[in-house]
Amino acid sequence: MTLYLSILLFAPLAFGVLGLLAPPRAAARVALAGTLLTAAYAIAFLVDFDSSSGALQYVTDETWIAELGISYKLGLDGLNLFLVLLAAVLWFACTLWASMRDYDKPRLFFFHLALAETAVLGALLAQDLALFVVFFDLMLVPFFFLTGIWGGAKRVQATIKLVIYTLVGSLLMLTAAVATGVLAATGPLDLSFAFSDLAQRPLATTSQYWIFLFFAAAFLVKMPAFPLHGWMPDGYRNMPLPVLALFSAVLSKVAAYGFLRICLPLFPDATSHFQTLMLLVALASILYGSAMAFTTTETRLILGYSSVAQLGFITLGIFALNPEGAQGAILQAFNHGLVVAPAFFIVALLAERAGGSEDIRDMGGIAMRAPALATMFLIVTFATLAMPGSSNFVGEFLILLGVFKSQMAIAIVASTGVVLASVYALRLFIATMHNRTGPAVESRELSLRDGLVVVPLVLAIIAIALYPQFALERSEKTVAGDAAPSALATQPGSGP
Amino acid sequence: MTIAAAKIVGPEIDWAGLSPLVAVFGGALVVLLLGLARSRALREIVVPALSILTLVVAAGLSAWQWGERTDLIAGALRLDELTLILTVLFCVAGVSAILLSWRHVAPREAAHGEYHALLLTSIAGMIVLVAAQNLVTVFLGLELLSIPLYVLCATEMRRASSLESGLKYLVVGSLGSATFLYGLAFLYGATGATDFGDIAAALRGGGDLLTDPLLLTGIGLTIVGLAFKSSVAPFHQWTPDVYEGAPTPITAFMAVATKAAAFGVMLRLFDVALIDASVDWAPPLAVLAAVTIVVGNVGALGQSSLKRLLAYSSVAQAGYMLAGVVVASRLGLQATVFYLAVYLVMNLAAFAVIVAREHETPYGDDIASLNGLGASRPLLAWPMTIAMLALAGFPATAGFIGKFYLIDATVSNGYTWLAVFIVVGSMISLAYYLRVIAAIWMTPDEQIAPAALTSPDRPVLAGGSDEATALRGQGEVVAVAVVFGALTLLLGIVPSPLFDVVRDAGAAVGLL
Amino acid sequence: MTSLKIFAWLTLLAPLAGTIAIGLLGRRLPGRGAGYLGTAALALSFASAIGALVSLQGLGEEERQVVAVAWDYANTVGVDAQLSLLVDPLSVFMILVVSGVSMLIHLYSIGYLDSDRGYVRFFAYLNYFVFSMLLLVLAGNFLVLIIGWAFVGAASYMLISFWYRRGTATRAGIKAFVINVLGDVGLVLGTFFIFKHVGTLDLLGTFERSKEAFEPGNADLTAGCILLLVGACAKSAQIPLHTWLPDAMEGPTPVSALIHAATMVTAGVYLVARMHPLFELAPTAADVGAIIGCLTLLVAGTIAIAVTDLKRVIAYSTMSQIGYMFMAVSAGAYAAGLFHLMTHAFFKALLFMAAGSLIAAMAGQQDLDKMGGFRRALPFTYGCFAIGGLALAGVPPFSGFFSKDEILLLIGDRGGWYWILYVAGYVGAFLTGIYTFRMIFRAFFGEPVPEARELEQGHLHHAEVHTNPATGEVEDTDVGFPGPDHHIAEREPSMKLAMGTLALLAVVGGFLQIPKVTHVIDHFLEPTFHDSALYERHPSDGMLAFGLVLGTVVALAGIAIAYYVWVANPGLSARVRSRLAALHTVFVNKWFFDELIDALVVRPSRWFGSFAQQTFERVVVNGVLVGGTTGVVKAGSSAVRAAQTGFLRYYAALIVLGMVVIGFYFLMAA
Amino acid sequence: MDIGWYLAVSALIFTIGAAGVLTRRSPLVILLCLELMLNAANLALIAFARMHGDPDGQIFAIIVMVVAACEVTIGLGIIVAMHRGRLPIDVDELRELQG
Repeated sequence: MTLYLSILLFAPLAFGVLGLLAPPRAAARVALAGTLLTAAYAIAFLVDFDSSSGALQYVTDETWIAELGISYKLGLDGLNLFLVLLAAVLWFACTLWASMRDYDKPRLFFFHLALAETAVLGALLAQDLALFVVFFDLMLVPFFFLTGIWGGAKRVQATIKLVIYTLVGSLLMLTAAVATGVLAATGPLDLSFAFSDLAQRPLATTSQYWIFLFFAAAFLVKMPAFPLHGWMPDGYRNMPLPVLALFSAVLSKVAAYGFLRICLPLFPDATSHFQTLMLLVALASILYGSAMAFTTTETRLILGYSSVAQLGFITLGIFALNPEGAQGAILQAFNHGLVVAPAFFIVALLAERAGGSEDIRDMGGIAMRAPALATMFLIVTFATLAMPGSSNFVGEFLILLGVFKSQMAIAIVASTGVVLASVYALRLFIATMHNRTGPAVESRELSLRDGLVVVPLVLAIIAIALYPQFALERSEKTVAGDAAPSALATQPGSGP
Repeated sequence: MTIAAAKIVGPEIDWAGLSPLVAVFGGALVVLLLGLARSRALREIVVPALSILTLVVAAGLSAWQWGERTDLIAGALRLDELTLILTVLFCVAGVSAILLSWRHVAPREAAHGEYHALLLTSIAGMIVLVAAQNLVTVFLGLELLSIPLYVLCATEMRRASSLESGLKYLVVGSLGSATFLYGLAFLYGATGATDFGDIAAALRGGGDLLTDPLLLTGIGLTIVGLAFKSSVAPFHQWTPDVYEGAPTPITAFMAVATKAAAFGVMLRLFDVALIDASVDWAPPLAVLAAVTIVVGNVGALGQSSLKRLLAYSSVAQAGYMLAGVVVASRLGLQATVFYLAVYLVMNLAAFAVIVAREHETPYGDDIASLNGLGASRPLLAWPMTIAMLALAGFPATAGFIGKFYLIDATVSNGYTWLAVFIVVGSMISLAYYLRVIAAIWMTPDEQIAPAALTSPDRPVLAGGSDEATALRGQGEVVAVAVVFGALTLLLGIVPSPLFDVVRDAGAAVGLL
Repeated sequence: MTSLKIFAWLTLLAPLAGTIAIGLLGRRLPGRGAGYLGTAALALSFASAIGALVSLQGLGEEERQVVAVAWDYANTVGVDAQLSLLVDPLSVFMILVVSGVSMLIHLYSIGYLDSDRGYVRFFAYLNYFVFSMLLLVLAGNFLVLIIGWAFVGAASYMLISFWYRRGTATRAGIKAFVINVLGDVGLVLGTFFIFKHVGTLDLLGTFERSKEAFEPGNADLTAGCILLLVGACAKSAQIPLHTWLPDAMEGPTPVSALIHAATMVTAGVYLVARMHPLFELAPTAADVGAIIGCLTLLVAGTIAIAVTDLKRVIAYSTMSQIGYMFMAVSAGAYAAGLFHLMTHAFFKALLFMAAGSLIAAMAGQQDLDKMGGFRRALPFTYGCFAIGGLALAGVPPFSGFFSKDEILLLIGDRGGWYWILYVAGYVGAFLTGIYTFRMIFRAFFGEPVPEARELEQGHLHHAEVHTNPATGEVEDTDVGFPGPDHHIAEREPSMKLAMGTLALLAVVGGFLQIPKVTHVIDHFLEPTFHDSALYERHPSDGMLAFGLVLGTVVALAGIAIAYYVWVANPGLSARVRSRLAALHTVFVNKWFFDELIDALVVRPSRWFGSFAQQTFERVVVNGVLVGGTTGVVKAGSSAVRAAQTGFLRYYAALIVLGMVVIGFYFLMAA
Repeated sequence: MDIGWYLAVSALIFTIGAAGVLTRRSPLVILLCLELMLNAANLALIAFARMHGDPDGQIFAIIVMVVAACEVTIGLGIIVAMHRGRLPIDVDELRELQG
């Protein structure tokens, strides 16, 4: 019974509200302070975290709505530790980025940004199904406004498309969640949505099936996964950059995390029943995303579709249904977030240098006058294509190993995704940094202001690449220990 | 046969129990008389103030009566938490309606006295309706509720559409009432009782009575009548027209109060009198609910008039709440009542904003009147936004909890498919609720030339005659918007108080 | 033991330190500072490699396999990936060759790239490459091996597209990188197959457990080994994954010398040798490797005769020589294969360096048809080229002679169908003789071309407009082409020194392993291959003698033919070409491998991409999934609103209708 | 006498009323038809009261009459207002509100 996580959860929102009251000029600074504090606090958790236990830590458990059996239960364990860290850190980075550019109605902007962070952290920390649903849907509200108000040219349609798409999933999830609680309850009085209780009350297999599918729909849309990515192109085109970086880096991971946290433990039968289906969806996402990524010429979409492919890998790992896959998925979720955010920043910088155009055909040859920027981008690129030596590779290695153990054929097909990744990633790098200088391009070196955001992230990439064990050993107990989701244990050929 | 027995015993009347009703009726009379006064101040300030006072008193008295569960007037009325909470809801709706019409043109045109007296009478009718546990009182309450509303719809006599809505409401409404009455007659015929308790008793016994065509036809016609009042598809069609035509404060009042009353009586009628016949009425009601959800949400798409949009949305919401009735369980009843309260809060916030904008812009209730609201009038923008998010069922708003509760009720009584319908409906509803929000925050406000405010070709729905445009600085309207907006948020985060109240109501009716 | 580990780490980390140092403060270094710094780092690396050699020899025979662990890299849920080095004779042999040759090539580059604007970047990359290569050969763990494997690929990419304003360079770069990633994937999947059974990623552990984990000819093991071969082929440019190597000649010449001749491309050979316990358990896979090697050496040889781009000729000869090594290690002639690896590193690096000097004299022109008569203009270069050529052709007593003949000898000794390989090997040797001296005769003999004349007057020819020899497009002069002026061995002491040293090694390198006389390599590598069944073999003296004679004859015959065709009577080649037009087309078009791969892989994936882009996304994702649903909803909406006519009586009618329907339902229920 | 006859008659009246509401365009006539429908219900009520032999039904009927009167009054009031407002006294002309 502690307050720590509540503080972590609501610190951003508190500062956001503070920012609303502050004078417009100060809003950015207030928000920045908030995110910085949160990030620092999250790192403190990382340090203090006890990696020898797979159980929940820093648990907060209060009754919220007794009548509906909804409890305010937060907890931290190997599954969400690094995603929380990722969210906190990237929110700081993006707020920093945003604070050095000017948006009109800054107070509102940073308020929504802060609200979004609280929502995301809530979804990651929630240990109660209903609470998770609440935060998962709440995430959408600030992003709706952030995109709709400060977005690009066709922002309104894009936003509405995005929200409807994702909320359709969320509402299905709402039904499924309620059904889970109600069907699991032995009577109207002992209704409970806490994961711990639900795990004790397995559902009938038949009801597991449709409930699982509802959840899957919600998560796959959010990721997005093929073929539910219809909102992605417009959404990515129109989001303001820091928002886009966050959406692609963090929100997609919340969806992947949902599978690990909810579907595997609560619906083990359905999970193993639909394993092949999910693996095939993931495979399709990988191949389709990669194919799109090396044909489109819009930088944002190249990264967008590459994320589709990457998320496909993460899903693949989750549904390998063995510890290797799960470990890989968790690590990869963290890596991808850490990599895609700076990628978006750099792409934005390139667009600034290419006369505002975000099309690779208008770019090129920037490396000459901007060697530092080029180096940063090269590292990010190699990490994106999961070159061995990057932590992304370790993630994909474990993922593929896990899938290889459970379904060899799929693993072999999926591995072509690695090759395709090298094609689109290098294509992006060469088209922007190398070749002849684009028509409207004037090469400038990475400015100190932008370096402040990009360089630390790149250093973080290098650090985790040198010592991925740091992440792996903290999630191992939760994934492989006795607290592991039952679906992981049930699989043949899992673990040593 | 003793002397004592021969002595006539008049029904002993529990005045304390009746006090809210009495208060409202009394208030109505006083207001009506005051309306005749010569001094303008007296008419335009004191009368509304007095009506508000009346309602506040009534609400206070109901709160005072909380926990009482007795029959009134020889069992004609039932005093319990269900009655009381709904009474409070009516009073709240009434107060806000009066506040919204404070500077509105409607009361001016149909003298303040009458306007407010009618409003109060209608509220009294609602109280009677939801308290009624006797077929006679049910019908009486229904008419007492409806007739004043017919008039109120038509109070903007200079505006054709107002009159039109009045007449339409009258005709279609009477048709509904007639049907309802006919149904009641059959119920009486089948069971030989008008008292809910006796009807229930009759049904509890007879197995073959449950398949008696007389009874079933009765139930069917009753359902039609109530469906009409609560604008359930396919009996909803008066709703958009009347809502759009009526003066906006009255629309707001109808939207929230009439619906609450209709569902109140439905709950009592179906969950008390006809509970044992639920096998008969539950399936068709479920179908109606599903149809209503779809029709309402689909109809609201692409509406440019906000009042019309909300009308359709209210149809959809009726469908959601009907699902709570269908399940015929205490959980369902509680969910319905809970949603009624939430629904009232959400809609009042929205309508307040519409009223305000009707005064401020030449667009009337057109969605364009909200353009750029976020920048120019945050105090109006936020409540509207919150209301829309709540109606769409976003979390951290009351709407989310309400839907959660309803789905909970439906699923736990084996109506999962109905829950899915609710969800699908909400998905469709996003399209139009988000449109409103987009207009508020994401559409720039193209500057209105001051000339436009008085231009002759101004839409006739622009909130009445020219003095309407003269009205500025409408503090009370903004206040209503802000209060209910905040309440929407508050109930979304700490709903427990409301839950407690609702639980008492459920316990009062006492099924399961 | 500890000293050995320290030396190993030092060898590995010196180049990395060099990279970082150059990368960070390279621009502040005066003049050629970056070059000297890089070379110094390599010298340190080489020195510590020798240190490692010494302290390794200090250990007893059986304990010459030392594992040095830095830290747990990814050690979780049964995957024991540590950052570990395996120091044994094989890896020490490799680091000696790699660091040694690299050092000389750095030295050469100091002069050669002097005037290039990318000078600093070049040395940063080059050091990084050496680090990667050393990591590859020192890896003690599959994961680390894969990392090194991919790092060299990345380094090679960066250096191939070093002049990144050249479209040809960037295209070649991405081609090389993608094919190498394909190899990485093969390596990873192969690892999976093996890991599945042995349950460890540690190399020594794998080898130990493989004995009981696999019965000979186990299907999974064979699959795994073949996948490892995929990786090896991609890296070593063996058929069918060789097409990147010729294009890789877009990189600066020292890069071609270092990466695409001496070191990286031999990684595949190293891999097979390293994995010999597995391959000996999966003979099928080993035979596949041998056949691939054999095919490659023939195909490459034939192409080398036809193409006219100087560097590409050398590149194809590299392919062909690696074919020999591949064949050797797959057939169990490990020591011979590695011996050839070493000698080849010497003379092929030398050839490239000489070629670089020659190309510099031609102002970037690489076409043999435009060269000629440089014998007097570039005497030193000519000398080096000749020595390299003789070694390559396998003329005694040059190094190539001994290594190549030992390979063929041992293969022949396997008997059975290996005789085919044996014969093919000598055919290849014959081709080698021809194409090698074709180069030499056409470049250095005959009528001096204008550039040569100019040089004889002591003036170095400069092109007035710099164009990309591949496409003829004008170079982007602010960056990204070999530099405004260029450097030849005759005028650059550093280049002279490097080339001289290598020439010496190319001459004497062979003496380490003279049949019946010296067996240095054999004995040195013995501990690594102690568990090999094929290592110790003693072919009959008769066969040995026959082989030596045959090798000499074949080589000289090749040279003679080359002389007859290109020096004795010029113009003959044209007639031969017209006579064998069909054959020539096949050779000069590289057996149409590029076209084949283009048709089988590139086109389909492009098509799929554009299909997804243009058609699928629009029709299905946005059309059916989005448009469909919204369409239905919209239709419903218009229907509902159409029903809302405003006719009062219409509403009444609907109400009555509904009433009737419901009443009817209830009557039915009754 | 069988209750059925009473019900038959009341049903007939109810139907006539409904038909009138549907067919006639003058609001006045429509109001009359609505009256018919209410009275049909009254007839049924009284018949049932007679059948069950308890007075509730009759009381009900009387109350209904009162209510009916109110309805008509209101209706007439609105029609007068429309007449004043120069609006057509024809329900088919009232189509400003639709869609």
